[in-house]
Amino acid sequence: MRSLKLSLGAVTLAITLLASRPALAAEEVSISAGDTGFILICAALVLLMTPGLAMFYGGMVRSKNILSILMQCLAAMALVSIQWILLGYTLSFGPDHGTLIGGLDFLGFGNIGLEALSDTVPIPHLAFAGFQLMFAIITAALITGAFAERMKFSVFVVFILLWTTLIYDPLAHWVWGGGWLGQLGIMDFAGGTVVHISSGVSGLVAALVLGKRLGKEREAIRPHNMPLTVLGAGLLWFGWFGFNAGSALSANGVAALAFLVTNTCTAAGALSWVAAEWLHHGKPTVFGAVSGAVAGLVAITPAAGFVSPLSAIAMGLVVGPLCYLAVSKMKEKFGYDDALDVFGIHGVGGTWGALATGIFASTAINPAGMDGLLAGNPGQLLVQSIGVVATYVFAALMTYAVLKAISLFTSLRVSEEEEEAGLDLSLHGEDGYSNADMSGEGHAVAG
Amino acid sequence: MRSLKLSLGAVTLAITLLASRPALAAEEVSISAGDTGFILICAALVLLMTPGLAMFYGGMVRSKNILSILMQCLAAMALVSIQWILLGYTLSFGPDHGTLIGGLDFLGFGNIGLEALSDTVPIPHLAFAGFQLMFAIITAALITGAFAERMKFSVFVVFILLWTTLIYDPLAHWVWGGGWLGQLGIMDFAGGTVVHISSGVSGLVAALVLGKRLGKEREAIRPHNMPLTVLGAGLLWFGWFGFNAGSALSANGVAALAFLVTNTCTAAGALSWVAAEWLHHGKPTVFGAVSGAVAGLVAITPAAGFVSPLSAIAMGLVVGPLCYLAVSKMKEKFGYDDALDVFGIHGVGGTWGALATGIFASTAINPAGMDGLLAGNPGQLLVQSIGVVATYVFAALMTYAVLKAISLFTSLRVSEEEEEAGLDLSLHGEDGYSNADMSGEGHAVAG
Amino acid sequence: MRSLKLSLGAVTLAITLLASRPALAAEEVSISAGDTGFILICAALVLLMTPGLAMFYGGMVRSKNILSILMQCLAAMALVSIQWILLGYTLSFGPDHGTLIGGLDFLGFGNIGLEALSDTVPIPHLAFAGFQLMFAIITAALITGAFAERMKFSVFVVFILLWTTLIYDPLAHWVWGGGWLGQLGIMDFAGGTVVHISSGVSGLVAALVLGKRLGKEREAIRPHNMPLTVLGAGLLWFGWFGFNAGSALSANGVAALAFLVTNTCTAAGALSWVAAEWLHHGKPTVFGAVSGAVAGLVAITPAAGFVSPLSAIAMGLVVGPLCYLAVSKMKEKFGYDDALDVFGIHGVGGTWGALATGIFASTAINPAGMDGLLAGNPGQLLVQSIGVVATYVFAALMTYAVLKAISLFTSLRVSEEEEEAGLDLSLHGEDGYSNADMSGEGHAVAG
Amino acid sequence: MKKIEAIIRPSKLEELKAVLNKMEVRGMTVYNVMGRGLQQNVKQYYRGQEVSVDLFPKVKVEVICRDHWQERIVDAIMETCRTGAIGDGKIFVYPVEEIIRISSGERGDAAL
Amino acid sequence: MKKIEAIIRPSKLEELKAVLNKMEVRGMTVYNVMGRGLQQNVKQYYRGQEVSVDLFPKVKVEVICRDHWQERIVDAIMETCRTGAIGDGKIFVYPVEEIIRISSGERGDAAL
Amino acid sequence: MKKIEAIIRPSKLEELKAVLNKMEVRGMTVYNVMGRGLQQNVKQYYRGQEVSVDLFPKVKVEVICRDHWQERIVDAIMETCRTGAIGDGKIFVYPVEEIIRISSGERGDAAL
Ligand SMILES: Nc1ncnc2c1ncn2[C@@H]1O[C@H](COP(=O)(O)OP(=O)(O)O)[C@@H](O)[C@H]1O
Ligand SMILES: Nc1ncnc2c1ncn2[C@@H]1O[C@H](COP(=O)(O)OP(=O)(O)O)[C@@H](O)[C@H]1O
Ligand SMILES: Nc1ncnc2c1ncn2[C@@H]1O[C@H](COP(=O)(O)OP(=O)(O)O)[C@@H](O)[C@H]1O
Repeated sequence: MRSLKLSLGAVTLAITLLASRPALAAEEVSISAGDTGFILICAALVLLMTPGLAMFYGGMVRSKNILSILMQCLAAMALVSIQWILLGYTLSFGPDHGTLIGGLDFLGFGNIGLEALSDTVPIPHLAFAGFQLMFAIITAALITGAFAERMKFSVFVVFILLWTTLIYDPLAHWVWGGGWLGQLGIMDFAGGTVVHISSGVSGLVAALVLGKRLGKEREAIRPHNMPLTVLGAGLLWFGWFGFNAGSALSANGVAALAFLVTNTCTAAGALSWVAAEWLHHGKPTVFGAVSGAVAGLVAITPAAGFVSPLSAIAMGLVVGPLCYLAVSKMKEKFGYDDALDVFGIHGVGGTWGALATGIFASTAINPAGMDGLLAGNPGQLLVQSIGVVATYVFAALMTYAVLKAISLFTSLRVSEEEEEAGLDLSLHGEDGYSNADMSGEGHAVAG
Repeated sequence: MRSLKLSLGAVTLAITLLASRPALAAEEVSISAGDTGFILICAALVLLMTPGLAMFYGGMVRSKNILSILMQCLAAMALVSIQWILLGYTLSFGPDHGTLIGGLDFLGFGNIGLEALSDTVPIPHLAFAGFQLMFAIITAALITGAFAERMKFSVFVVFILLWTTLIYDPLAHWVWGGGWLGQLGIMDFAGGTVVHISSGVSGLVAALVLGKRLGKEREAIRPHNMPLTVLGAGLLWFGWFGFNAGSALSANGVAALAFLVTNTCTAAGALSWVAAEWLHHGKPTVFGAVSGAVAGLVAITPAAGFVSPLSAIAMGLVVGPLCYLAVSKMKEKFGYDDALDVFGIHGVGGTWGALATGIFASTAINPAGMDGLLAGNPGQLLVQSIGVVATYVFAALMTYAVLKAISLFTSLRVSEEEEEAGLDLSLHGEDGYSNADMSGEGHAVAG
Repeated sequence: MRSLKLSLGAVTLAITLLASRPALAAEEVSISAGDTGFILICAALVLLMTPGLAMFYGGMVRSKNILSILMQCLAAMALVSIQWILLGYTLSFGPDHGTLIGGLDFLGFGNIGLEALSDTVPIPHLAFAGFQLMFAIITAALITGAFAERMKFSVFVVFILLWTTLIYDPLAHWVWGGGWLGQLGIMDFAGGTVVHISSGVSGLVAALVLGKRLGKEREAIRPHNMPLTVLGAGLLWFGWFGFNAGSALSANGVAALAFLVTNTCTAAGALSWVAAEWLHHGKPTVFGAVSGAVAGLVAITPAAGFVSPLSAIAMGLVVGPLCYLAVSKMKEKFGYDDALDVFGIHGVGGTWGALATGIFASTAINPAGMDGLLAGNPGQLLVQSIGVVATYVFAALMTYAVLKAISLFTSLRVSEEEEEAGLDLSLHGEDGYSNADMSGEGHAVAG
Repeated sequence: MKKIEAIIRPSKLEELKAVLNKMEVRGMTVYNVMGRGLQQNVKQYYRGQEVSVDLFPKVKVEVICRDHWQERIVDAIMETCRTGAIGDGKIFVYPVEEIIRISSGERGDAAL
Repeated sequence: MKKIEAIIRPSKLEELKAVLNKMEVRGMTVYNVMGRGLQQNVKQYYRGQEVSVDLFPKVKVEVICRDHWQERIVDAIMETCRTGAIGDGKIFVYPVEEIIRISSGERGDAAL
Repeated sequence: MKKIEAIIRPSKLEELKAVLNKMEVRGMTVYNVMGRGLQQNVKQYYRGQEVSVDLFPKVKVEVICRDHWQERIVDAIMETCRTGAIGDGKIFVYPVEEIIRISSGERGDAAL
């Protein structure tokens, strides 16, 4: 029951209680306007991360495929939003069943209202449920980078619905919803395992199952619009404050800490990635800077409420070169086509972050957290490792199973001709950029 | 006086009282930091919607006209900001005169200070006035899509000032400022009639008065930069949380509800639009996804604080196909050139939203609201219908009158040569994108 | 000690006290969730300003140099974030030494924790320190516009670290950290001197030291992507609400005032700039609208908590034509190549703003502020002038010294070949936009 | 065989395509170019600084055709793209030595 | 000397470059163009409104070579870029009168 | 009549325009192209993965002129665009059979 001491442990408890009593019981707890406003705005910030990610990813693909990436991100937003209401939230945060999955008390958002979640978390239950929804969306969207430029859109729709239901929702329950990892005492402030390792590993598996992009051997595929990628990175950096600071579920000192270390690790990640490549091949690149920043954001996510600013610098200095090696050397060595490096950055960076939380966490900075290795508690690192391994295994097996199941009905990939022509045209019948002079004005066709 | 039971009814009352007593009377009411911070941030979010809209619209026009769209949106931001301070706010929210218009007590923002609006709305009067300003801006900007690619900029400047003063301000007063529609009990949480129907109908009238774009018959004009449109849609989705949740005027359970259903209806709108076109012409498009999302945002706007998440899904499932039909079939049938579908999406979607509020509203979810048809109160649907009809008639007649008045002095449209060359060059003497190699470096001219 | 009456005077005092007592002393002050949430979100908004600025600037340069601008902005974010933790914050806000610089009590963010800053500013010390960090970042990033398209990246890295440490940190201390300007009673609500004059003047000096861009004489260099610039301006406008309203350090009436006048002056600045150029050369331009908006944002920054909405209009009406003259006439006359008009807009606009604060400030609108010239207190204008002159002299001399020192070790500029080829390719080995058909797919090189 | 190169106003492209379509001339290649002939410089202002623009966006349409089609196509272009004002554009004609359709390997007239 | 102009599918460019490289034909100029030959119109839908697209993105590769290289290069293009389907593209050959390398001033064959 | 095609460094365009202006050669068409001649490949790195770039951005300037202007224009280009380094570009000259000004219908020399 150590998880109850964690910041998010309170949530676990609160919901469990709420669900076992009539919902109205919490009605008398008065809502904190300060906390509620903060969480709602944080939820909006997290929502913005997905369009941000769409730009981040969109700039990296070839121009003939940009819309397919944007479409997958939009679809993740729309599909997961509905799935969450109907089923996802209750699977994740419904009253615990055997530490494995949530019960169906909140099916269709029943029993979720304007009243406070609990007296320790005096924000409307709806605000909490909405905030958590945004995490489910971005996680689903993150995976799309791995199989960019080749998956059928119809397959994607089915895949993402199954993935969210069968992989994300249980994982969220395990860690935050009262499940076994939370009870084991895993520290995952804002989603190192649930969000980043799960999406990274699932992306890798999907990339392996789908195979490489055509011509990948012959050509190194370059980003087509780097400013768009930088814009996306900026929106991610911005939105991530909502992601991490909001995970305190209150506008308090822990939120401030999460905010500050998020920025710090991001900065250190950007610097260390650029330093690594500058030493390695001689030029500091913009692509490296934004990649390192995102790696830093990923790494700090599980640790955000638990570590000091100096620890955040250390975490960031490690994650940059680590992910740089992963995307430049490891990927080449194993030869998989993780198109936009979902595993290289979210999988590897998330793994480092989850472990580093067990190393750097300190009750000196946040008394409500726990100590890690450096503060004399090696046990925590073990717990973190268990969480990492469990997430790898679960995400990998389930993603593989889901894709194989779908492939019984249809092929996962577009045809070679469609891939060559570009998914924008083949799947969506649109062009990302039309040339106003030459092709912007097609013939109107009488209706 | 049923409107007083509405969330926004409180505002109506508060302001009326404030205005009839010395402003200092409310000074002793202590400001709620939680509510104030929330509203200020929400106001910032709503402000961001206009640049977001500029990108959303900008991506849809031909590249030779992108700057003209951006310029109109910027001009709306600048002009309405000043108009609101000098005159607009007091016309909208000044003490009621005959339920038709606000009095001049707040001319030049006189009598508006740091003190609380009222004891039920403990935020600074300035915060409320600033929040409301952002609504006036985006409404004006929305209209620009209807007459895109052909209106003179000088005409636009005059038009938008007159439109805001003569159409928006009275409408805002009618519904939110203590006017007759509010007193009748209309439910318009965040602007279904005031913002969306008014801009949609006015856009349609303007499109009809100005006539079609050159070559519209022969050529189907395609968007020139879809990623920009998607970015804009993302910013709109994000900012709309401020629009709808902020309209609770407090960081409370109603705000959380508004937040959640906003996201839900948007998602459902995107899905249902894409489903409709997928069935209809065989391809799911990115343009459809963002259009459906915006349609969903529009539909939920009047209902945001009053309906359940499941009702929001229902509303969204209807609005997608509805607006899809409007822009693909109705527009073609009647042959008007509503360039960026302001009527098709904001007019039609807003109408559905206003009526649906009267259908789905339920005091079971928000006890401070009212019941709609499905909860056994058909009278509400009648009230909503009256509001819709009144807005259609008022906006259409007044817009027509304003444009006709202006056309007494000058032609509304640019010349054919200017239109052909593109408004960017003709009106603003600029290029949206310059080719650095070929044309980015013109000759410097000695001063 | 008049500064103590200022909004930010409280901060000065609070920190001074905190530092002289054990940090735990403030622990009992309970955190205000409303204020904390507000400041954290405001800090996020200010952070977003730098990516916004990157887009604003990026659109203005030639396409061959866009990445170099984005890279400098990213580097400012990363470098200053780390510098601030290690050294910057304590130099700026550590306990005062001789009214000139802060002491080292907060080195490495030691003694900064979750507890409240003080009982008058009941937000976590970490939140305050994080909020202030964002100001240091954007100020550094602002300068880059002056020497765009020609500085070596390695030189930039060293320059920006020295600049922040030797110029920004002391200035912030002088005005906000308990230094002599604050004690003299200067009113600088959110950074007219500290942020805008300092960056503007430093930019000018750097532009002079580095010399003109190649071909500047022969060619007038045009923006390559105006929509990107408009997007950036939109993000700046949005983020600036966090900058100015957040500087109240509390979600109160002063924050609401700052919010409202920020928007007002921005609008007036945009209008007046466009009016000036419309009269002058016959066309209203988008570039003018966004330039005027930014000039308005700059001008209101020092005054935001102290002036009325009508005064903000007046300030904005002046700043547009003023900056327009500066960038079109003054720059040409003196012949310096301030590439993106950092001095013309931030230097000139900031100077006007600092002086105008001494003219328009009024205790009638904010009783916690002070009166300016028009309210019968000419002394304040004198104090403001002293602040302006001190900032000019200090920023100019120190920037000159820093650049000269660096130039002892290496040349500041890239070679002519590198400049001609574009900094993106020469310094970063990347292309901003790759043509998917022709160049998007280079050869893969076997590892 | 001849290559007819017409540099025209971008806004005339759709009309020209329609006209050529009716003549059953489908094959064409289109380029975005910048050009100038007698067209006057245009002044632009960026933050008040004057820039004199002397290259204008044009569209180049290239049609390779049999010799005896040359005049018909030139006439069609003249009729469609002529407004009578400077800036209407120019037509250039060049000799072509060989044509090959890649998909079939056909050469010469058969490849058109 | 001859100018060989090949209008090909964009996705074939890399392969063609590699093949020409092996033949030690390095010099080339590449254009983004839009074109049509026998290729069928394609329907697109924007908010449900049908648009018929009749120009397709192509890449034009231009190689100027000595007369006796013409056939070898044409063959290389044919082999590399042929899928047998409509839309593979076309090759046009033109006469060239003069070539000058700007850096050295060399003319004719020496400039290649 | 001749067509002179100069493929030059993008940074030389402004200077070349100025020089031709002085010679009263106004008519020209400009293309953005990618090309390679003897220029060496350049290595780029994207997330550490090496990409070898072998096409470089160039600007192509086309001037159609009377036969006897050919050498003057070629000389002007040579003088303006030559730095002596590889990558300066190339000039190609082609025969032109016919010129027509669309606005007036003038043909041949009169159309220039
Ligand atoms: N001598 C020339 N050489 C190359 N291109 C030319 C020449 N003259 C005209 N052009 C091209 O034709 C286009 C149309 O020229 P335009 O100014 O309309 O011709 P005119 O001045 O003869 O009416 C120009 O923009 C340019 O691209
Ligand atoms: N007669 C022509 N004149 C100019 N360009 C042509 C002509 N025919 C074909 N092209 C160019 O060649 C490209 C390839 O044509 P394609 O449709 O593949 O030829 P085909 O129909 O003969 O297979 C076209 O897109 C167009 O750019
Ligand atoms: N044989 C050729 N065929 C077509 N274009 C060529 C040829 N040789 C050179 N070019 C074009 O001329 C440009 C300039 O070539 P460059 O490398 O400067 O020539 P060189 O190597 O002779 O100095 C190239 O980028 C290419 O566009």
